[in-house]
Amino acid sequence: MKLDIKLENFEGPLDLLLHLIRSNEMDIWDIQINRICEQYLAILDAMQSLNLDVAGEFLVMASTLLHIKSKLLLPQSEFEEGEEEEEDPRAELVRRLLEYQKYRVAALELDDRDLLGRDVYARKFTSPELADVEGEEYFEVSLFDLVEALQDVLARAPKEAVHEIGFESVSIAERINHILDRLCGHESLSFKELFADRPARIDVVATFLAMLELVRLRTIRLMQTDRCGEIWIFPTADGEEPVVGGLEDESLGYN
Amino acid sequence: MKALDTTELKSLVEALVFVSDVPVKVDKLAEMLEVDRGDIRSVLDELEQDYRERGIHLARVAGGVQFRTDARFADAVRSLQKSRPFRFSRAALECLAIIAYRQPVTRGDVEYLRGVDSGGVLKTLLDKRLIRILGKKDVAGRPLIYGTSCEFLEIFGLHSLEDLPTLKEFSELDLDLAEEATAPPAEDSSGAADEPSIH
Amino acid sequence: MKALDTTELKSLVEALVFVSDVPVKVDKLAEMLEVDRGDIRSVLDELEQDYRERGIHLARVAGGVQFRTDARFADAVRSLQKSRPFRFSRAALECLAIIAYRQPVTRGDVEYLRGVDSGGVLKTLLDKRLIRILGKKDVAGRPLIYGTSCEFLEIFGLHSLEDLPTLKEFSELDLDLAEEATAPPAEDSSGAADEPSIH
Repeated sequence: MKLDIKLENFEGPLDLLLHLIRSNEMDIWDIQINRICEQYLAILDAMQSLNLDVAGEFLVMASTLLHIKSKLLLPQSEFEEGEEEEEDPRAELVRRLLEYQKYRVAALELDDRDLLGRDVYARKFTSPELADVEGEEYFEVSLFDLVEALQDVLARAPKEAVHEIGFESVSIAERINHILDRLCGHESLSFKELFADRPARIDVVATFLAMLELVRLRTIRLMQTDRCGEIWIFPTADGEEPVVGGLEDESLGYN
Repeated sequence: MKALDTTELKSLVEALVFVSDVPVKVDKLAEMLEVDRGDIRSVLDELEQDYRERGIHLARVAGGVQFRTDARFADAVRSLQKSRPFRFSRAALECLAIIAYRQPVTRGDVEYLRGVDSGGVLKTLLDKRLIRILGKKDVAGRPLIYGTSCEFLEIFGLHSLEDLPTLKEFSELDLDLAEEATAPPAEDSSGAADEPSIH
Repeated sequence: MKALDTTELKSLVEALVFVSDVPVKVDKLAEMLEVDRGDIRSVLDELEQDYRERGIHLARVAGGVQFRTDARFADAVRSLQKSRPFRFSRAALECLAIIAYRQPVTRGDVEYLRGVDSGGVLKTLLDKRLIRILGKKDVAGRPLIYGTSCEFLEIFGLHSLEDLPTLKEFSELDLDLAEEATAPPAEDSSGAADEPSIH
């Protein structure tokens, strides 16, 4: 028996056992446990003498083999008559070996297929046709888009302003009127245009709330060029004059 | 969508399948184009035929269709893409085979069948999205149960799990395997030692 | 490369142009395949002819050739794109994981854990209905609190949140991987263009 077997070439003890049984040309249903056990242990010894780690599974299998060997040494007559005949101590191992072999073959069959990325290739990228899909189309803005735009502006607003909230009186109605004034005579207005270069945070919040209110009143519509792009304010297209003036804070529920 | 004649429908389906980076399902095409599934199927059959002798083919994979290059051009495609071939380790293939045929399975099932610890391999297969967690088994300890993913079907070119070849039942040792086991493992024979691999 | 007959060369060129995400130049094909430029040009002419009446065409663009869908299908192609399955970016996955495991969480919690702004990702996740707003936290600022949605469970094939693998179960798998990593070569398939990946 050659001992030039490398344990790492085997996927585990079952794989090694299959190899030993095959190379000894044994019948799987009549494994000569003595011989197999001897060879198996010799391989493990050789590995250990080379200071190579032998995985626990190999040692567990060694003890299984020894156990089977000892059971086979017991004379059958020790069993009382009438007792159900004891199963061949090798039976479970044989079942496991055949079962393992089944998946081992299935694994090779899988590997024989034309694998995507190894044998055959598909277009796993976004086609140039789709690159400009979102182009100039407008999408209805969701609340989340709005909140994101708000956050953008807040990020640019001076931080000190944060502490002033609550002390400054801000009129939502005033901001509404401001928006409508600015919108007058324009087809659209961008969200950013509503602010000075460095707006106070409180102004941003108020303007934002005003805008939401106008959306609720269906006075304006908000559109966006793309998901993260600029938000545009349009007057509603129903022909009616936007309600200008006369809005009181109280009527809107803001105080 | 206005009614399309068959030629037009075939061209349209061809364009849609071509442009998609994932396999396109018949149902999706039927729904999108407001056309009977039967009509979609018949133009797909025609397309499959049209491309049979070409450099690319219409493959039925992962419940849909996808254009794929002919396997004999793999080396050229790789050199164009400057990519290196990947390979699956035997451990990965064994785990995949067990999971594919026996799903849903637990790690314990896999390890019993293979006779070795398989936690690391399962983790890698999860990372590579070849398998997925189906949930937990309703037994003591509630172990995770695994199954194969859509990517598994895509990569292995299977239309569905039913496409897997029937498991061979053995009552004897497979002698083809005997030859292979005495030689170094098959997957190392390709030469390139530094090939990326999936263990 | 061995000599190719014209049919074979045409199929090969077809496969290479098909699989490329950028226009392929005649010179590059000629050099790669060690074939005269004239031969490449003539198979390209043939291919152009073959595809003239199809849903995709061989277009001459940017000094090279590329397959393009027929312009009359632009709308359909766009609507296919819109119905593409949601793909996770790394960031999206991280956020989703934090939310799934720590819910109910605020955006602040997510950002504290990730160390980067996560608003955009949360928005995307909300848009895709993978997470939902559970309400507002009863602390200063009344931040929104997030949790995962039914769609989240559906997409991940989970019956309930209890089916989420615990972190402990995962670290067990990781542990095995760490042990393995000391012996066999590192698992990596970075070169494989088509490896299963999360975009």
